[in-house]
Amino acid sequence: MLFDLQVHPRAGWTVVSVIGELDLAAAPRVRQAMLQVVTGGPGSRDTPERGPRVILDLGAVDFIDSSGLGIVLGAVKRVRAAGGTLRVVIKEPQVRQVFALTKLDQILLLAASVDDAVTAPTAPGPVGDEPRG
Amino acid sequence: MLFDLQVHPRAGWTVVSVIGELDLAAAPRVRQAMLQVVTGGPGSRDTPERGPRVILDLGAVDFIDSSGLGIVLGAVKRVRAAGGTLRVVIKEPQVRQVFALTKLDQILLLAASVDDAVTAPTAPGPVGDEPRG
Amino acid sequence: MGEVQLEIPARVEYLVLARQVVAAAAAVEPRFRDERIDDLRIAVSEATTNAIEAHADLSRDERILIRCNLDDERIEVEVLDHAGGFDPGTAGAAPDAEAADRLEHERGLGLPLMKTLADETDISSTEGGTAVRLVVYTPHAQRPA
Amino acid sequence: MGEVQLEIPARVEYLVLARQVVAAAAAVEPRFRDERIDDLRIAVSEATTNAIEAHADLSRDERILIRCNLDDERIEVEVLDHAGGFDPGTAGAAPDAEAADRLEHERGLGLPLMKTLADETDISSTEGGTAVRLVVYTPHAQRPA
Ligand SMILES: Nc1ncnc2c1ncn2[C@@H]1O[C@H](COP(=O)(O)OP(=O)(O)O)[C@@H](O)[C@H]1O
Ligand SMILES: Nc1ncnc2c1ncn2[C@@H]1O[C@H](COP(=O)(O)OP(=O)(O)O)[C@@H](O)[C@H]1O
Repeated sequence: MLFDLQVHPRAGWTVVSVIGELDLAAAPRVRQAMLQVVTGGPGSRDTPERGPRVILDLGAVDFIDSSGLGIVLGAVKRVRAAGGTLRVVIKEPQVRQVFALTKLDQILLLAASVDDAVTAPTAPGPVGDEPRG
Repeated sequence: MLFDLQVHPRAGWTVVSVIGELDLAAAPRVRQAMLQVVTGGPGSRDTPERGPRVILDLGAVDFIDSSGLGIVLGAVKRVRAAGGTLRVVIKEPQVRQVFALTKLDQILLLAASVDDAVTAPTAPGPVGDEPRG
Repeated sequence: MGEVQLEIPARVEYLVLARQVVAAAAAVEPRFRDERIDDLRIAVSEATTNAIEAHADLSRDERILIRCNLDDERIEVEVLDHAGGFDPGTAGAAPDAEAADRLEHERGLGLPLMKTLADETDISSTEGGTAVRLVVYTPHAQRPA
Repeated sequence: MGEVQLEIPARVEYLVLARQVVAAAAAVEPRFRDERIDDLRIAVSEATTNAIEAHADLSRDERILIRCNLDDERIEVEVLDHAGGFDPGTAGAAPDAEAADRLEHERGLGLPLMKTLADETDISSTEGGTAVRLVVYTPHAQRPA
């Protein structure tokens, strides 16, 4: 249907790309994929010493609601607990708006593309998730 | 909304481009535009001696049902009655299927693009609408 | 699996909604191929168009009910109106016209197209309204003979 | 102008349908701008998600009714369920959290987001079920003070 998920490596990062609408119906698959990446199951490419470096690519997500945001929050927590770094790619205005309204844009590095996410400097601001790894 | 209509001249033809879903809701606007083109109102570019040469461009129509087909049939009749020529552009498989099921593909010159419609030779087959003008 | 019901005003602006709902309801079952969903969209559009036109003739502002019943073998859609009804036996006696006759049939294409595209079509009509039942099967379903 | 009703099974697969119907119903009125329709889609998604979750908790397979009422000033959407209800006064007391607290609120974002995006939100809930009423105004409508 209108939802798909792909995991692939990219320049030392694991990119989890979500396509479609990220709601309660899609949540379990994304949660499962993030869990695998963080715990080093198949799809994880991380060297143990620096923790997982993950890009959650929502560039092809054209709808997100609080169920989807819950997934993102859970992923941030899990990646940070493992000493890693999570960056999130966002393109659609609707998605950007929801991140702003819920202030998630203040605790996450949001990039406009996977390229930007890979090349972004490490500590973007006071509440960035970067200096944790 | 999901429907729009444009009329423009092109190499001696009047092109009526329909965008969106051609159903009973859209039918009146298309009927009106075709009527104007045929009776020489604004939007008509025809020289009286050879009758109207009209391309009904449904290349951006992604849905058509019998209400839309009724419009096409009415347009063919009116253009032929005025001694003119009508060609129809179709791209979407759903639209093509409906023209085939109702055998309209046998009485009309269907082209895959406005370019093709403009350059198509005059009498395409035994039941083409071409030799009437 | 599930039943979806949509109730709309008998007005042309809502045709697009009827088609969307049926297509989205069918898409819940991954076994329906896009072509069959397209067939169903057209058939439902025809039935709903007729219901809207029948209500317009009466100039009564009533409502149309569209009911989708989905299982893994088939989708069944019912379109119910409260207009004056008609005789399905005489109307839409498929103009399986020769190409030459085609031009004479500017109307009357709806019922034949609906019957061609759906795997099953039942129409029951009284003076109190009309119920059109359309069934489309999944590719691998065992159809009743 | 018109009322549209959609009834769906209380299952996550039908969330997308609820959003589509509300967006398409709002689009019938050309005065609604896309951003407001987006706001409404999210708010309706939140309300319907909660209704589905509430039914899942009961493991009862009941149905959710979504009613859209449209005029040229506003669209009103009601989401009605038959689950066990809750106390809207205590739930969703907006975690207007400082950024630092944000991580602690993996759930509970739904009601605050809904209230932020709709121009009006009323929730009435009993043990027999919950009704969430969401209103979004057209840009030029005179809102009640
Ligand atoms: N739901 C309905 N209620 C009343 N009459 C109907 C209904 N559906 C079809 N009809 C009648 O059957 C006729 C043929 O319908 P159809 O084949 O769809 O062609 P068209 O709608 O173009 O006339 C209609 O003109 C109408 O008189
Ligand atoms: N329709 C409903 N029926 C029963 N309980 C509800 C309903 N809507 C909301 N609630 C309760 O309110 C709580 C907060 O809802 P919400 O803010 O959407 O966050 P979340 O759904 O993530 O918990 C829910 O956990 C639930 O207990």
